Amino acid sequence: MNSELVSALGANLLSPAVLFFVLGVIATLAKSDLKFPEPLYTTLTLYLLVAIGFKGGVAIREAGLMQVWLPALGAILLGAAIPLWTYPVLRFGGGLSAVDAAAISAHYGSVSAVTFIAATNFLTQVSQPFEAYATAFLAVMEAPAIIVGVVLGKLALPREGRSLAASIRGAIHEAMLGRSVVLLVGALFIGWASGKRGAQMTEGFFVTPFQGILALFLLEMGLVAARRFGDLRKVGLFLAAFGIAAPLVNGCLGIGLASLVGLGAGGTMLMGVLAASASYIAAPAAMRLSLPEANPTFYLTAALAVTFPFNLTVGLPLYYALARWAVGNP
Amino acid sequence: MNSELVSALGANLLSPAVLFFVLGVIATLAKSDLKFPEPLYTTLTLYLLVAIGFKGGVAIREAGLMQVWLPALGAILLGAAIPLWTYPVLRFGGGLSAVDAAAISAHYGSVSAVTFIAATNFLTQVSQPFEAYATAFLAVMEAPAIIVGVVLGKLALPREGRSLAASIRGAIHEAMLGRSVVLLVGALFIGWASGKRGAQMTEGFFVTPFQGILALFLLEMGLVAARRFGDLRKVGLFLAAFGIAAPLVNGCLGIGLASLVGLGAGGTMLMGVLAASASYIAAPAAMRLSLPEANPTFYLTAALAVTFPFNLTVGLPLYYALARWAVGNP
Amino acid sequence: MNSELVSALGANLLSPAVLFFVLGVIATLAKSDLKFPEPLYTTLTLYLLVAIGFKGGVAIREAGLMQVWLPALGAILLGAAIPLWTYPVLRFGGGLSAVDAAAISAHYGSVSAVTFIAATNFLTQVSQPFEAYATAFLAVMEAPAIIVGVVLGKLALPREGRSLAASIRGAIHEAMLGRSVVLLVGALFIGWASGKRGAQMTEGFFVTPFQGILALFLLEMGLVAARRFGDLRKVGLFLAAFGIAAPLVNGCLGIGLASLVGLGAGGTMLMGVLAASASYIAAPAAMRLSLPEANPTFYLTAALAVTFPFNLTVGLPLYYALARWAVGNP
Amino acid sequence: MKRVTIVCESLAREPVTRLLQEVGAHGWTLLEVQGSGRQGLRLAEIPEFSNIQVDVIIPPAVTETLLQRLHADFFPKFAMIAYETDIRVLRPNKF
Amino acid sequence: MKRVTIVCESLAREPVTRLLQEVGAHGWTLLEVQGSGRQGLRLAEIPEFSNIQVDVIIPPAVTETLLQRLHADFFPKFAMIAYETDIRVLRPNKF
Amino acid sequence: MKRVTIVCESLAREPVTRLLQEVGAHGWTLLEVQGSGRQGLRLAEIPEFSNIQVDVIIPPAVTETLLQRLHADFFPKFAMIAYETDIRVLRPNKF
Ligand SMILES: Nc1ncnc2c1ncn2[C@@H]1O[C@H](COP(=O)(O)O)[C@@H](O)[C@H]1O
Ligand SMILES: Nc1ncnc2c1ncn2[C@@H]1O[C@H](COP(=O)(O)O)[C@@H](O)[C@H]1O
Ligand SMILES: Nc1ncnc2c1ncn2[C@@H]1O[C@H](COP(=O)(O)O)[C@@H](O)[C@H]1O
Ligand code: NA
Ligand code: NA
Ligand code: NA
Repeated sequence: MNSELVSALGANLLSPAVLFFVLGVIATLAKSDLKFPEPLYTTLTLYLLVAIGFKGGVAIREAGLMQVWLPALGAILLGAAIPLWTYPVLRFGGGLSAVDAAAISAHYGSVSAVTFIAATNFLTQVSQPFEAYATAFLAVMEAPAIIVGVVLGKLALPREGRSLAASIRGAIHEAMLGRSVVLLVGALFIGWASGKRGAQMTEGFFVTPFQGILALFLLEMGLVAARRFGDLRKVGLFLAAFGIAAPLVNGCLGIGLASLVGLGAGGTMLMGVLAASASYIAAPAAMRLSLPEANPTFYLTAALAVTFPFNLTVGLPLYYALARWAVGNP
Repeated sequence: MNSELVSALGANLLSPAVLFFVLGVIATLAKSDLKFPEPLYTTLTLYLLVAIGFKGGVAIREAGLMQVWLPALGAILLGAAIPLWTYPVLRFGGGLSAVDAAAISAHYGSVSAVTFIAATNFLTQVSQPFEAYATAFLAVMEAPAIIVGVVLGKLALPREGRSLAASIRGAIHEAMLGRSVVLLVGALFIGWASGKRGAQMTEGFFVTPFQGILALFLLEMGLVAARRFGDLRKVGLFLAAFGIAAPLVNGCLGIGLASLVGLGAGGTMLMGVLAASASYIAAPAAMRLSLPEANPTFYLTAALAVTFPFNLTVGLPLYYALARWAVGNP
Repeated sequence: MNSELVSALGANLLSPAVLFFVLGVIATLAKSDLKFPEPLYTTLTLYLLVAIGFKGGVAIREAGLMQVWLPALGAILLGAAIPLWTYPVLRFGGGLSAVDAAAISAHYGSVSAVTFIAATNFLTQVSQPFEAYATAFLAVMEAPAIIVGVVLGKLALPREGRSLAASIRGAIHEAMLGRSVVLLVGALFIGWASGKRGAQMTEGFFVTPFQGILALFLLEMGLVAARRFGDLRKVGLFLAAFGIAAPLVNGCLGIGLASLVGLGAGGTMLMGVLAASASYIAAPAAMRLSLPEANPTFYLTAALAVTFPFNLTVGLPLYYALARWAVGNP
Repeated sequence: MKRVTIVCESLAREPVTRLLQEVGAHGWTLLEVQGSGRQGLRLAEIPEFSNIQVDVIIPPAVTETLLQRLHADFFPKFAMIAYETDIRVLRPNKF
Repeated sequence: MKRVTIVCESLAREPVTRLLQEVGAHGWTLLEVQGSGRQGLRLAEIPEFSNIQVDVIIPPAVTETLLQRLHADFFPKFAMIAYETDIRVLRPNKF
Repeated sequence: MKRVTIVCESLAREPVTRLLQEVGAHGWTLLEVQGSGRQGLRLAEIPEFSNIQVDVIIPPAVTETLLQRLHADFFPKFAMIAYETDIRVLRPNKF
């Protein structure tokens, strides 16, 4: 397994996607004025979410819902459960305030769509087939941890004006009707409804340029992540270490769960990646609105400046090696 | 014909393009914050107009101008004639003011490029060959009704400062040099001049991703159209009914004309779609500048919230069935 | 050679890329309101630079650095040398002030990436193979002339506050860490590091739509260039003539150099195009910051309203004919 | 010196900037904005139906002419508001 | 008449425009902006983490209510500044 | 409190924001704008040649320093205008 891990690591680090990410990091560190206009950022995320959702929907149609419901349920439960171990660790191990611990927990239980997409890219690259319907797990894992995190945070705060129930309703609304969930779930349905026919018609847009567009987007992610590196000093060593330890633990949990419910090596890795990834768009937005008392520097820096780069570069090949080992596919 | 209509209807409603439109409608109705940035809207329209214009120009080159001039002339006359029946109906049947009736008439005599593009997409999907040079009809049908509408409206208004001739010159300038006409006519010429060679060189951009990009754009159109649903109450039942009746009547006129000048089933349907469609960009812009006395809520709501969704979902398969029947191609 | 030149000229003028440029010019002259949103401009340049850089990097990897270093060194020296002849001509022949002469010289010694990309497009179109690693010459030719131009300009100005060395450091920073150099050099490295594998993965994005996207971008360049036509009166006949003579002379210098270092017909033409082209983004930005005393109307109008259109339409086929003649490939 | 701010539908762009030139302004600054008002919501999604804001710096004397022209010729036709602020400019002779 | 300008993180958009309606403003104008302040740099690259500026024209009486509500309910939660300028509007009865 | 507004070519962005920091401003708000002036039309099509507007809220004392520095170091080099408005801010101690 070791030499395989090394070669997968090399393949990943030399893939255009990861190299463009590194270019973005270097450009920011070298104080270049490179910057993506906001509409381009929005367009790229829109494209990636719709493309991955659509293809996932087509895959669900082919696999049948019977195949999907059990691992999807597992994914929901896993997402909701992750904050239950990260919260005490952050609160008592790291000495963070209750609200901050709750907010960070929400991020690590929720998921990063870009990390997931990069993982599917990685699997394509190493020619490993995977259950494309895993996009459904991505779609259902965004919300649960956010809701759990808000509950944990609100319980710790002195009860005022707005009731706990109202806060949770707010968080659910945010988590369910946010841009990313609407696009992903909507595209899943459309892929499911239009099936193979629809896939053929849109292949030239959703498939042909996909990998290149992902590479371009990761350039932007490199710029964005590196701008947060300066905050690493503010968040301290404990949180930086947490940003690497948490994905390792969660990745193992995800891989364990996936192999239990009988996914193949590809799907198992993807479940591991989902568990390991930390949200840096949906969760922060929900926290700003539902838990504004939490300090954004903590959760954004951990998720964006530590966990995301770690998963993208070292994490992906590692989870892949673990997934292959877990499903007994050496 | 009936069972065919049903199957065409089903194929249309389950196509990614229409499903993305529906997703946009649902997202707006569910109060999601999904919104396309303006530059993306502009880019998508630019792309669609240039791509369809270019391919149309290549097709004209192949068919020869001799094939094109007669139906194009028919299209111009039809566009100019439509306001002549819709104006009295709106004015006296619907009790609308003269300016409002004139403005609405301009919209229904003019055309919607997106509806046309969706129709070519529909024909591709049902594997029906069509005269690709029909894009020329799209190009020539935008202006005539706008000019007729402005004349009708100005005649009804008390003559002041600016003369009728000046207003009409203004409207002609608007209708001729607006963004959409420049792009469409320019791309038609370029397609014509660069021919098959040019088509091969740009195929990877103008053809490969076309259907997917159209689907993405229709998502945006769903968002935009649904935002107008709230105004339906303001415009009243008569105008809502007109928004469905007018395309049906105009569609039949277009189909009749096309079968007279000898187009095939595909081209006949496209002429029907052009007549049936109502402009919601070029005509409103021209009305705001040349007939500012007309109330935009009326014409925008009818064209965008009623006629466009109707044509896209139910209209296309219907005009197709009628066109096949009209050319005796059961 | 003559009849070949005519046919290459015809092929170029009827290519979609050049025709879209002409459409842009006409649209501006006809006072259409057609305008690209800024994020689209930025996205298109980003795409073109990354795509050409990436493909160039892959080509360097295949050719080996041994093939590339000598002509690249020649390119650097040529770029730095061009201002040495243009400066006295502008200063004493044209009677321009020392700062203006220095600034304009910087533009003509530096390069236009879009002209280079259009040249590769031209070569593809006439089925002429070329050394794709020539993108490396593009990357190294942007900075040298800018630095030489700033030095020339600063020497002519009364020494004040900021020292010459500081100005030059500023110009070097600008020239090295500007958006375009970062993207181009970064993508070159990525192409080189990820090699054939990487090229296959991103082909659907960096190759398939490339020519169409270039055509769309040239539409925008036509709009932008034509907006400067009005300034032609301000800059006078001498500078307008210089804007055509300079690329002809520099093109010959580039072609001569390239045939000396043993490039093929394609690479020789590209070196000619680089020498002939004048920068209109990187150099103006550097001049505004490092030589703000120079009048932007002069250098922008010459580079953008004269030299760029000339090279794009007439220059490309001409340099191609010359290059074929120079390498003895009639 | 005065700053006059005009917020209006983007279709009025041409006529408004022409008016500014006519009354003698030496420049203007233009922003694309979103807005809500009597004529409903304008989300700046479709360029033809979005809003612009034009800021123009002019001497007080010119302000009157400008506001009168806006009142007479523009307010009946376009969705528009306009207001004036007192400002102190650097290099007043420029305006 | 007064113009109140609010610069805040874009996530506050919904609550801020709702507040404006509650205090009785008849409209608002909204801009996407970049900014720097106590909460660091906001480059307007990711829409969720960028800044907006909302300008609202209201009678002086309403200003007080608005500023108080902002102070009580918004400043503790959002990255935000707010200020007021005296303006003279055309057609004051509109606001 | 004062609001100073600077409209200038976007290439001046770096030096202007550095200047604001130097004179002691605690923040700024930046907008991408189009403009017309002595140096011609700037349509905001190419980012390198477009305009920005920078608004900064500072105490009156700082205003003088800022305007002087702009006058001495910036106006000779960049296409630029600057003006000052009186404002009343919420939480003045922030600025
Ligand atoms: N009270 C207000 N405060 C700020 N901006 C306003 C106000 N009322 C209207 N506006 C702006 O002016 C535009 C046109 O206003 P209206 O004609 O009332 O729809 C709106 O879209 C807003 O951008
Ligand atoms: N002194 C200032 N002048 C102008 N704008 C400011 C100032 N301070 C803060 N801002 C704006 O208000 C936003 C929020 O401020 P803050 O909460 O201090 O980060 C910033 O992103 C800026 O856009
Ligand atoms: N009178 C004015 N009113 C408003 N903005 C102006 C005015 N004059 C100049 N500007 C702005 O300042 C920028 C630079 O001005 P200038 O240096 O005169 O070209 C212009 O592009 C406009 O955005
Ligand atoms: Na996770
Ligand atoms: Na019609
Ligand atoms: Na050159």
